Amino acid sequence: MELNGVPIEDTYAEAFSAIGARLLITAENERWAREAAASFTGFATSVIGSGCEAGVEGVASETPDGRPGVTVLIFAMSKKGLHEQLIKRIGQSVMTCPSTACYNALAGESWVSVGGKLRFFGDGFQSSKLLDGVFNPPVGRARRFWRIPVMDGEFVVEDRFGMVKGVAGGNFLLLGEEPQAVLQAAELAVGAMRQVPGVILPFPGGVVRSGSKVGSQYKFLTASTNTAYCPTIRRQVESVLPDEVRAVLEIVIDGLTPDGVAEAMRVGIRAACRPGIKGISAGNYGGKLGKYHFRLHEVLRS
Amino acid sequence: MASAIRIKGGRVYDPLHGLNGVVKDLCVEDGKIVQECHGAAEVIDATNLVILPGGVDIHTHIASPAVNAARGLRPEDHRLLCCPRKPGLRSGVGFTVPSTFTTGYLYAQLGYTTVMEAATPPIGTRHTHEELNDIPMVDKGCYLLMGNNEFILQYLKSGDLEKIKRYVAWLLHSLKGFGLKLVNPGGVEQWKYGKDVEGLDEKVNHFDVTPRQILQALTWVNEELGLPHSIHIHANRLGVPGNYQVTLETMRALEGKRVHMAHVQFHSYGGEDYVSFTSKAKEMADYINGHPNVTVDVGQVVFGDATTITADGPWQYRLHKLTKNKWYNLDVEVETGSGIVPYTYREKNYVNALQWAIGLETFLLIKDPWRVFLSTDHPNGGPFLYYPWIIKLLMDAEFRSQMLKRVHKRVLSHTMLPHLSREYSLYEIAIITRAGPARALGLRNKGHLGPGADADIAIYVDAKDKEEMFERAAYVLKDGKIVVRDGEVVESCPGRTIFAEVPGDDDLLTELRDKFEKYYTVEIGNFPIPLEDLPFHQAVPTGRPV
Amino acid sequence: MTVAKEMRVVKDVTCPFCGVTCDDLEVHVEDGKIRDVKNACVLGKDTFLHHLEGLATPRIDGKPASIEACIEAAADILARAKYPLIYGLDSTELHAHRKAIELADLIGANIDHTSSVCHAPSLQAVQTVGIPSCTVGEVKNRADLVIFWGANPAEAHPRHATRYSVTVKGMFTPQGRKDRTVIHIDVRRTPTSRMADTFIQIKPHSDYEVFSTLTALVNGHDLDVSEVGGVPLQEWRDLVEVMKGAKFGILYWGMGLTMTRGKYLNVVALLRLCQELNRFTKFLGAPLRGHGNVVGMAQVLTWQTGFPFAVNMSRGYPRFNPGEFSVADLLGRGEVDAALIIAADAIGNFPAKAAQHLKSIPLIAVDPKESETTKVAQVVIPAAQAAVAAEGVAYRMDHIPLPLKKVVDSPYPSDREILDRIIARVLAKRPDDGAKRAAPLPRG
Amino acid sequence: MAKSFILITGRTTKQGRTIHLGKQAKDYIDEVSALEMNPADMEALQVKEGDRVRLRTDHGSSVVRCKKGTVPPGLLFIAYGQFVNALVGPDTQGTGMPNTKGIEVEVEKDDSG
Amino acid sequence: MGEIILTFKGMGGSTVPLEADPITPDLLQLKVRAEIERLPLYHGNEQLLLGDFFSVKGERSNQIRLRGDLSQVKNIGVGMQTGRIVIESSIGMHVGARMTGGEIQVHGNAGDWAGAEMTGGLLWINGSAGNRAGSAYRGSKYGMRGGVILIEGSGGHEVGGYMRRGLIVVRGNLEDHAGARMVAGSIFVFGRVGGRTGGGMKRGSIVCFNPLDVLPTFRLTSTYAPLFVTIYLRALRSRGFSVPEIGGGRFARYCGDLAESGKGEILVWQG
Repeated sequence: MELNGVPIEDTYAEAFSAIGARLLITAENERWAREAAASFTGFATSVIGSGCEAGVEGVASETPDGRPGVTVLIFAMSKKGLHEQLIKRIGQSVMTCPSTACYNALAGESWVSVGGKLRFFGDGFQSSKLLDGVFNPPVGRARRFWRIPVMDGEFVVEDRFGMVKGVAGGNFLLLGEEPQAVLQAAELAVGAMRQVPGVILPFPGGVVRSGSKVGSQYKFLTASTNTAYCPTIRRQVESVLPDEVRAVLEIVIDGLTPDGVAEAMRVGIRAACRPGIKGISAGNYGGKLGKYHFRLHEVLRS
Repeated sequence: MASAIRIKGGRVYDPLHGLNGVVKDLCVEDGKIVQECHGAAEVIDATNLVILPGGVDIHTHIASPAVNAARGLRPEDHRLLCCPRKPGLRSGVGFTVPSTFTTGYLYAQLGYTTVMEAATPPIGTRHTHEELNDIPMVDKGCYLLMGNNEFILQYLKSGDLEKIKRYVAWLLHSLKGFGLKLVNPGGVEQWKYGKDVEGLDEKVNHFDVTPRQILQALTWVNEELGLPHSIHIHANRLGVPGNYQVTLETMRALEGKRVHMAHVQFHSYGGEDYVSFTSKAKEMADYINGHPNVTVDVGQVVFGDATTITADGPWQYRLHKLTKNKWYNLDVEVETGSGIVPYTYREKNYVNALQWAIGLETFLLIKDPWRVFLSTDHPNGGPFLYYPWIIKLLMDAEFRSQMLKRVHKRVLSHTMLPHLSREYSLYEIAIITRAGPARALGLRNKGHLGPGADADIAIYVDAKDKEEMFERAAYVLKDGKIVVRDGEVVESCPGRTIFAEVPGDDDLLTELRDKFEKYYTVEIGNFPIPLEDLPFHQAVPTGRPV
Repeated sequence: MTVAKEMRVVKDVTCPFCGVTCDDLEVHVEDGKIRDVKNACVLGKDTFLHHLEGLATPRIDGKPASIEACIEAAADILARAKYPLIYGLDSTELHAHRKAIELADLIGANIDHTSSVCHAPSLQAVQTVGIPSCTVGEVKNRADLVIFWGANPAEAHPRHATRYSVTVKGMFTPQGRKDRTVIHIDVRRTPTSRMADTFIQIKPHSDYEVFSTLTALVNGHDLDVSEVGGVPLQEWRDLVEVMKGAKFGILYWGMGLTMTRGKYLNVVALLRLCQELNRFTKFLGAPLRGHGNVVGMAQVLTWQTGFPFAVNMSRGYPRFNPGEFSVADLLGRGEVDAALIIAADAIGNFPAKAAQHLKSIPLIAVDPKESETTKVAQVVIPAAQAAVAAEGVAYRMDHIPLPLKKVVDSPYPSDREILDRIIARVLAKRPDDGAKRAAPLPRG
Repeated sequence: MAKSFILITGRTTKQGRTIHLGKQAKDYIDEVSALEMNPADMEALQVKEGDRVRLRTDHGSSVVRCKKGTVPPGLLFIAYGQFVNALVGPDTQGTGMPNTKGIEVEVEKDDSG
Repeated sequence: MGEIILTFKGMGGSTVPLEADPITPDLLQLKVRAEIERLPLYHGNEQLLLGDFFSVKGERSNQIRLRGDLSQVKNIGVGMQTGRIVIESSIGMHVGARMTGGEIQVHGNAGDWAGAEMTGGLLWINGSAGNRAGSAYRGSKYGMRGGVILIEGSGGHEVGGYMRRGLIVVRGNLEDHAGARMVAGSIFVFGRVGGRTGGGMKRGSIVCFNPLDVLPTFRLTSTYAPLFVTIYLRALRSRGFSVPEIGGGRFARYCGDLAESGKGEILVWQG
């Protein structure tokens, strides 16, 4: 299969299930909402090293308080892990950020108390407001907001955040001749993929260069650089790279649903297939890593 | 209409006569149990039914100024149980502090025929009797509050025990009291200036006497007067963690004397606060097992709403502070105090769950059923309506372990309850709810089914579920008349007010008149209650008890 | 020939006039007539001396009738009524209360009494937060600080001061008045102010604010205002110090709180103040209750039905809801279709609209004396006056019951007898169908 | 010329005594129809002791006689009785107790007779 | 499923209030017409049948519509759990009291104790409510413990008293003691409030859009724009309850009642 003359390898991206949540951060203006979101999603690239993966999903069109806001997705390997990350990151990155408020933006399959834990920062002067379910017609679920006194007024944070089983580690690889051209293609892909709701690209700028494989020669390391894709050691290892390929970049996608991830892959690959790209592949671990297999050909056909 | 009834073919449980489920006919004539009916008799076919003497409650709060204040305080409670009027019967309300008529009906439906109001202030006893007059279906009496009476404290200070005896006799005689009640002796007097006593040897403000002296003096008086019932004690430090030591000390201080310790569950606590709160039921039971002079009622806690009503004013203030619930207090001139705080016992609250377990431990660890009696200290530990539930807990170890799984989980590791496999038999239930309390009260015509006994009889359908069985008596006979059928009251009867027949002592009047003038606000002439005010009454003779 | 005059002195007589319920009266009776009353205040004295003045006569529709015919007519009205009211019961005694409630239970009536329009707000306040209180003897024996608030006992409860609260000597107050500080707080000076060491005049409708302020000060808060109720905050601070410094304080209140804006919530605020003061000292509160035996009626009603006033029996069991089943509301909304007024003058004491409704329905009045109510009642049944010509029990303002004596005879039956006879006649006229009507409200 | 006041009611010794004479008795009626007013207010209304004034509320009106009292300016006092009852509305705000004290009234001199 | 229409036939001139507690969707949805007509209603000390007072159309529905002048009819929807009642007139006391769910619409005024001690559901009154809407019955520790009461007209005294949770919104005015002794929850009043608003409150919020006399036991803490107010106003609009625009508005925050724990607040719009 080819797209714009770029061969698409008949392989699949192997992704695993992760627990995800969606936050809505509002602020006085979009800038401060983005500041909080940036801080919240900072150092949240890989569950392996960061404990969670997070990213800004987009700008919210409608917010509970009518102020500008951005939505953020965060994924972790367990409910417990996600709960801890939410408390830490909202506490350190949102509560601290001027004028912000933080809401749940997901009808979850299960729920964790976040505001209910952060409230103790109020040292007894916190209070809460329960918005009845009659204001939430389809679901009918009441929402509790905690009000924590802070130096610029009150930090409002929702009590409970919904969690769903999502997908992490959706990906594709861009193989190209010139590093600059591959990066350019990656940028175009990221730009397109960011329009897709329900997904995030957790790595810096949405792109990762240090693809990894399972295991290493060192006992203490469970993952190491993906030697088969590293052009500089092509002759020293069993490489999969054609000779003309001198740079590979990966785009990793986490999403609330497999469909969202597939959609993101589709628009991303389409945007990336341009001159200078010699092939599209995907991180495939032989089915050992995760239960989701996104076959590139199928993804592009649908 | 025949006044004779023959109850045929029932299984009779009459512990006083050693009858343990013997199938036997019972004959009733003119309100009494007789050997044999003379002439025609109505027949109750009691085949497959269980026959017990009418229940006797040795400690309950159903009529007194404080009980009525509690009723008035809690309209929200009454909305939980409405009892409609029926022809010949009166309407009323439940739940934790039922109205008077309803109190009588509800007790009767459970098969109870004798109940004792455990605390009345002397000056309010006219009120108590008027309420008792409006409690039908049961015989009833009241214990006069004495443990903080300032005249007694004054006499005690001057060492005049004989005066105390005469004064107590005058009070009992004038007010038609049945027994003597001590509540937090010395502590309630301290409460009049906002304090309490910590231990038995702390001096009471202004009076230079100690709780120990009060306990010993009044116990001596009780025995000297030969009252049918022993002294009835609500010990110091009720409800307070670590109070078991005061309770033990109280019993030791009265060693060898007849003594009834009320609602011991509330006095069997270890620990230093409500976090380190522990059970000392074992220590208490060990002492009681070794001292046949002591009887107790348990004051079992049941889960749900309760109304705490007690003369123990300082404790009630503490409870108000703990719960922030509404708080009623009435200090009574010269005599005593009282406090009321609504309370809810919760299964998942560690302290409440432990209180529940301590009560059951007390029942199960005291070996002699003749000395431990069923009570919830109604309505302090919960309403008397839950007696059947408690009986089930005692008779059914499986049910107990189910409950243990529901309550706060620390209870499992902090009490002996999971390891107590004892199950009460019907015979033992008949003792702790009938024969035992009747004997402790010195009521020779109550609590048994021998000839000469009052024909107060409760008949139940034997069910596997003992709660179901005891909730609604199949028949209740009061003074030989069928008043309950199939768990419903079918006829009202007034019941009698029982009091101790203590001779009057008018020689003390001159002195008392002066004291009244100085310290009371009523004329001494208006203090005594004439017998005519108790339209249905019965005097119980005093003398050396057997 | 002279016939020896019958002369008797009845001692320890209890006075029925107010809630002080003095029980030390000596009534001198000569030939069945009361000639003198010793120990009583003027109000009590007049109660006995004038007990024969303005007596009512038995009549139906304004025409003289026998008592028996009146009872029959009354029973007729009550047996037919769908939503009757039984009201009054202040100037009578315990056994009449019993019978009135029994009658209400039988006919499914609303039953209320004079408390409803005097201290019922105090009762509601107690139902809300409780009350720390005591019998009057405790005040006599211990109180070193006595506050009268919105009350005028000097005129309404004349012997309260001398028997219980101001000049009286007691166990720990051997010097009487010298051992006590007395404070009067009200919107106007009254004779009570003259008994007090200090009089604080506050603006009308500011009691609630003042109680709240005092409680906040007791709780250690400072406030942003400079005055409350027209009195500088500093004065309230000083008062708080006096209250906290007392060994045993008591706050007596009157209808200055219960009848004004805020009603029971004024008393709630007062009671919270008293409760909070117990963190520092012994501090109690009590309403100055009673015209007559209102306290007694509340007591009996409470033990028989669970509720102290405003009880509705129409569903076959007692229900309580002030504002719904209270007399002023039942009449003001024109709901009840017949009324039995006993031992009180409803029409003489009610707001015009409520009185108007009473005049428009079948009305039975049982009273020793003529009143605005007897004037218009369809059936008037004169009764022997309780505490003078009928015995029984009355309750003092602190819930202590005292025996009432029959001092002289009356040609008329007592309230309890009249009610008992009405009950018998109603039973003869309609089936006792209590159970049929009953359907308890859902639990919750 | 009408002026607004706050009217309070209460017991007086005399009302308590004369009530035993019956509610038709002159002494009783005299007592419960006597309106205490601050002298300064009387001056402002141009009324003297014994003059008749009309009290008016949303619920009714009464004519009573004025007398000098110790009440503060703006406040009026009258003993319980039929004259004040006519001014009281039946609304109890769900408490059972009508506004019997602290009633806002309009007062004007009554020259009708 | 259709709806059940109950048309009130009047009470023959009687002024005795009618108690109609069986009229709840929970009960009526299980009944056919003949059964509905035989449900007991209580008129004074008489027990009569629903059919004596109402003509019945429809059956087995949890949607009930009531027609006729019902201002003397009490206890409609007491304790209801599900379904919907539409009342096309004014209604007597206790409408929706102790309700736990479902919805009641009143196209008229409601008597006292509307929604008293309710724990859930929506009570929407197009006209005015009486005293103690959403409050407690005497003696109860708590009033309303959940749910929403929307009042387009005014309310009487002690609205929201003893409130423990939930929301009351009043477009008109309130009399004295709004939110008396409330423990938590929110009250929004767009008109004026009477005296002693929030007296004895422990926690909770009373949001006033007009100036008021704040009790001396409340202290001004700050003036700010509380986000939760915006959240609530937007939620109200989304449910079709029109409320004023207050874009950029600030509120003075008074904490109190210091006679109690003092953790409640009155927010007063400053424009």
